Amino acid sequence: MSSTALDTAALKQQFPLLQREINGTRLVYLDSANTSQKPAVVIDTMTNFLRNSYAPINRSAYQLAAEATDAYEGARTKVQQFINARRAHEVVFTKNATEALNLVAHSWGRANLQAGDVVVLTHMEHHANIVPWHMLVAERGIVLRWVPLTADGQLDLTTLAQLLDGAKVFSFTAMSNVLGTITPVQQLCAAAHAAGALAIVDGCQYVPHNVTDVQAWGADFMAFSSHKMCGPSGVGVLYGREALLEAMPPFLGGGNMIADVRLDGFTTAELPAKFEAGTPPITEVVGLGAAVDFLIGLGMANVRQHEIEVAGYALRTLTSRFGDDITLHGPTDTSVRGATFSLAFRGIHPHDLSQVLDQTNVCVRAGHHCAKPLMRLMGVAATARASFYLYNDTDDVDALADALDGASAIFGF
Amino acid sequence: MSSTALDTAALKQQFPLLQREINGTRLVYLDSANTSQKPAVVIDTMTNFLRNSYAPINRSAYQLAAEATDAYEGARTKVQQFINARRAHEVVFTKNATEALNLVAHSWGRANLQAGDVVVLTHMEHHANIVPWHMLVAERGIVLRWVPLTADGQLDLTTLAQLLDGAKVFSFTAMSNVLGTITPVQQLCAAAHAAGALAIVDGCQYVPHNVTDVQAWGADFMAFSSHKMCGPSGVGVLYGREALLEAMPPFLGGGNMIADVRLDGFTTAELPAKFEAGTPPITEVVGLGAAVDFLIGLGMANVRQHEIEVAGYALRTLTSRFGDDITLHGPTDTSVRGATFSLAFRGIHPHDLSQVLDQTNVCVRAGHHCAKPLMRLMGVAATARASFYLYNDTDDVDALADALDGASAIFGF
Amino acid sequence: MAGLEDLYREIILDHHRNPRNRGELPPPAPHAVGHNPLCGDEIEVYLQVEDGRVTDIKVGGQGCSISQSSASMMSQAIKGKPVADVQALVRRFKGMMSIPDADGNEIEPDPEVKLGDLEALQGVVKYPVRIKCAILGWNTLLEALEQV
Amino acid sequence: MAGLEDLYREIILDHHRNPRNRGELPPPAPHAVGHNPLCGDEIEVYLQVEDGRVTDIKVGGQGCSISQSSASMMSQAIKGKPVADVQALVRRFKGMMSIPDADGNEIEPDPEVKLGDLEALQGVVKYPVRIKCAILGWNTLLEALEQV
Ligand SMILES: Cc1ncc(COP(=O)(O)O)c(C=O)c1O
Ligand SMILES: Cc1ncc(COP(=O)(O)O)c(C=O)c1O
Repeated sequence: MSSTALDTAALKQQFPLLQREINGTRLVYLDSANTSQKPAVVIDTMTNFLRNSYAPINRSAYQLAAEATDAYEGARTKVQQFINARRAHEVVFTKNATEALNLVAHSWGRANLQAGDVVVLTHMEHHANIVPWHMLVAERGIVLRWVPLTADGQLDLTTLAQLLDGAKVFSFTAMSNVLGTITPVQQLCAAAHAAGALAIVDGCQYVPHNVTDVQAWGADFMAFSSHKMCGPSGVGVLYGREALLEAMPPFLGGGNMIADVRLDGFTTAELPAKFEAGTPPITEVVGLGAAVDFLIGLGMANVRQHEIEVAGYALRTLTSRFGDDITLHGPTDTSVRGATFSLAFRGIHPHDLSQVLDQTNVCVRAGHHCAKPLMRLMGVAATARASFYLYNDTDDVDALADALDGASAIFGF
Repeated sequence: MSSTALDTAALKQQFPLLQREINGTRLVYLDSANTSQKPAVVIDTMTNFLRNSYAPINRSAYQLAAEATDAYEGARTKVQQFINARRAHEVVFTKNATEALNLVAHSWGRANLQAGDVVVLTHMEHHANIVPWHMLVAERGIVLRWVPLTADGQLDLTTLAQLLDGAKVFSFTAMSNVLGTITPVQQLCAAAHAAGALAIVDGCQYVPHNVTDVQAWGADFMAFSSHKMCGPSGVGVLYGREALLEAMPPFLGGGNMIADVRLDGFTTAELPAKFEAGTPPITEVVGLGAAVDFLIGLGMANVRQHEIEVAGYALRTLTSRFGDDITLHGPTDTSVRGATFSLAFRGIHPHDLSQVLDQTNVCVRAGHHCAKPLMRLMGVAATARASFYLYNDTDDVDALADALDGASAIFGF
Repeated sequence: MAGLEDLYREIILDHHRNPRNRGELPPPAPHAVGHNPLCGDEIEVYLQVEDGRVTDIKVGGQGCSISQSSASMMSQAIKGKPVADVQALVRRFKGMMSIPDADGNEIEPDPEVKLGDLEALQGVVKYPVRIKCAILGWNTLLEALEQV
Repeated sequence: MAGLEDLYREIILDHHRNPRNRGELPPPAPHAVGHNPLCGDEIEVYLQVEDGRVTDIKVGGQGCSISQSSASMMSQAIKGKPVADVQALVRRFKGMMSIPDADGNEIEPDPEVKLGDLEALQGVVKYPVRIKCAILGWNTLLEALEQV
């Protein structure tokens, strides 16, 4: 069933992979927090580009190359508008969000952080927003502090002011990929700035699902990945405030990021080229542009509204059907959560659960979801995670519930 | 006209973009040293993957994800065989060759190079094999030495032993992207090793055009890019000897590259995951696998033979038609050069030349080709560069020559 | 549910519910911990080796039905065996799991080495992601043996 | 060759072949160097400013016909002009080249400011890659003016 906000029946038709049947059963893809499927318009844009317009960008004067450059830079402008950045060159294309976060930790971090400097993270961060900082702990002796969680999986902000006191950086996720929790980004950015710290937002799980406005947030940096928002793999985005990007040393060295290279040194190019060394993911950036158009066409407010409805339906359905046999981690209030659910079910190990659900083509991920510190705090080694996106609907929730029933049968309940 | 080694007439049919006509004239694409066009089989593989098989790799237990993982890891094995690496996990997927070279300079370099340590480069390196080392000069105080060139654009090896004396690294290109020069890779690796230095090969311009055997070369590291070898943009390869990769610290931190993450630190995953942080270019790696199959189908020895013939025809044709009015940089002996030609023509600025050739859809690049130190040594700010690939033939050489005649008309000769 | 019987054979589920040789041995017993970073599974193996024979083994850790039952069945199969026979069994088991040897070659099944109940795990091969679960205990065992 | 007449107008080729105001001015003349990293073009601008008026200008450097002729025509156009008029001309020229102002808005053509011969460069707009060539001299001029 469709929600009031999106016509999912029609939407599903636009995703070729969701038409796939395995052993005669339709695919129920509930792993979009991991990576999303792609609408035909994105696939076709890439295919057409490869067939008719593929060419190098930036460096050649002929028309084909000029067209390709326009397509590439046009996608940058689309992304700029999508996240409401002030300038197009505040949008840097990376290979994924992980590279984007590493870029900040490496370039801004090594230029600005000394031994003893404090970086504040939260207990619900993805490894991509932990390990780059751990590397600076090892190399530079910076100090990490952690914002703890409340019992229902929200950030516990009661001690935030103390944690931020004297901190140089506050880097946090806008939405947890494990708990589904949406954090109060604008408030957190303000708190960071009040303490004189930089606000870095991991937008991986937020940008695909909600209206994003980096200026309203007041974010200094923000990272996200194309592949989670209906776009191709192989491209991520780093948003950075112009003044910060200007002042930072470059990250990767090579072609495109230089103004001049001599035998004895080099000077860097202007933004955004300065941070885009080498041949970029040309076709993939063009595909991301098509994904942004697709999402704008749906309206991100509608996407969010739809997911609120699906999340609410999932909470009600799974709780009423399985009661205490199911644990749904994270907040129960849909106004502070997305449609991503980590769950525990009747003591069945997540890996077994995922495998059994797969027999009815219900695809959920089992594992630590690249958030091992959070897993340890939750006291589990792994969870099964069902994550819903714009193409999922209440039928998919029902399919999940039915598949859970089937799992009980095998493991003998 | 086709060469004896490849049936280019049939080959051209397999590249959709080469069918494109602009203003009724066929496209003569002579910018493959920059980035190559893609055969239908690569485009179709990617499209089919996106429509039917796209899924996360490595982390999920369901069948769709297992299939995608097989496709991704299968491509790794193809690449391994293509370059004759000993083990599949010696093949690390990066975003491009530039990232691959930065990875080596950053991870191996920072772990092994101290102030005063010598890194030897050559005067014909691409910025991607210069700037990462310049960064280590600035940060670490390493010292660069440069192998000079002979008058005909080959490496001048007369002082190589002195240059390598006491060096820690010798990093050099297997083929110049400006001059077309092919370097004696095996001999250079042996010289590096004899001096106790590591041999790093920039294979960007070689791997797409020739039989590659990293074991026969004795290379310690080798970098190349998918997009120059009929594969998609957004993926590059770092080959590294197992023992070296094992001993190196990681580069980017995040998901997939860890064995464990705690609040107080992390441990790294096994090879190759250790160097593949975050979600990789999944579709692009699968596309690269298809490109490798395509090239193996043609036979790399045939590709090389074909390009020798085209290069020979180009040298003869351009010299006989334009005599002293044209300068073709680089060696004239086709046994030590590929089919990439930097040229100067009747004092017309390369940028103007490229623009005028484009009027007849002859696409050549004008610029410094990311090799500014070489340009300065050549005494030019820029050159026009025509680079031929497996789908180019002697007709394309003639089209270039005709277009050059047309350029003379405009600029008044 | 069609297809899964091959994976979740009754004997596997039994070992999963009632793991054998569960526990620890006090130091200085050879001891190793194995992780599967993909799913968070963890297995601990404690050994007692006397006169070239595994006289006792204890298994700890937590994980999915396949990793736990495989380790449990392994502990039963090797207890009391000479180390050489244990090595041969590991090799035989990895061969069944389609794991190549160190040189990347397929392992030929040695008819001398009997798998017994372990044959029940054969169905795992059809689920490549689970192979890592099935061999986790075995690799941990090898690590523990290296300390002997 | 069809299409290119718009770009390579005779007056442009003339300035390319015979660049005006070529040379240098001795220090402490305001002086700036501009690079186009894409094509390696380089332009140097030397100024002499007296009583708010550009009394002399010299242009050095090397590059393609568009960058060189644009700088040459620019030097003719501004020599002798008050600095305020020069600034207005730069703005007008950038507007013709479709370069937005600092806030990213389109520059409306000011009818008071006459382009004269510079109108010949209008054809460049159709070739976005060349716009950077055409404005290289003008950006370098702005940099030199900042030193006044
Ligand atoms: C010799 C050489 N090295 C390195 C590179 C960098 O490759 P990429 O831009 O794909 O990273 C190139 C191509 O641009 C090249 O020609
Ligand atoms: C919250 C969060 N941050 C960062 C990442 C890393 O993104 P990527 O793997 O695309 O680099 C992910 C997804 O894996 C995520 O969910």
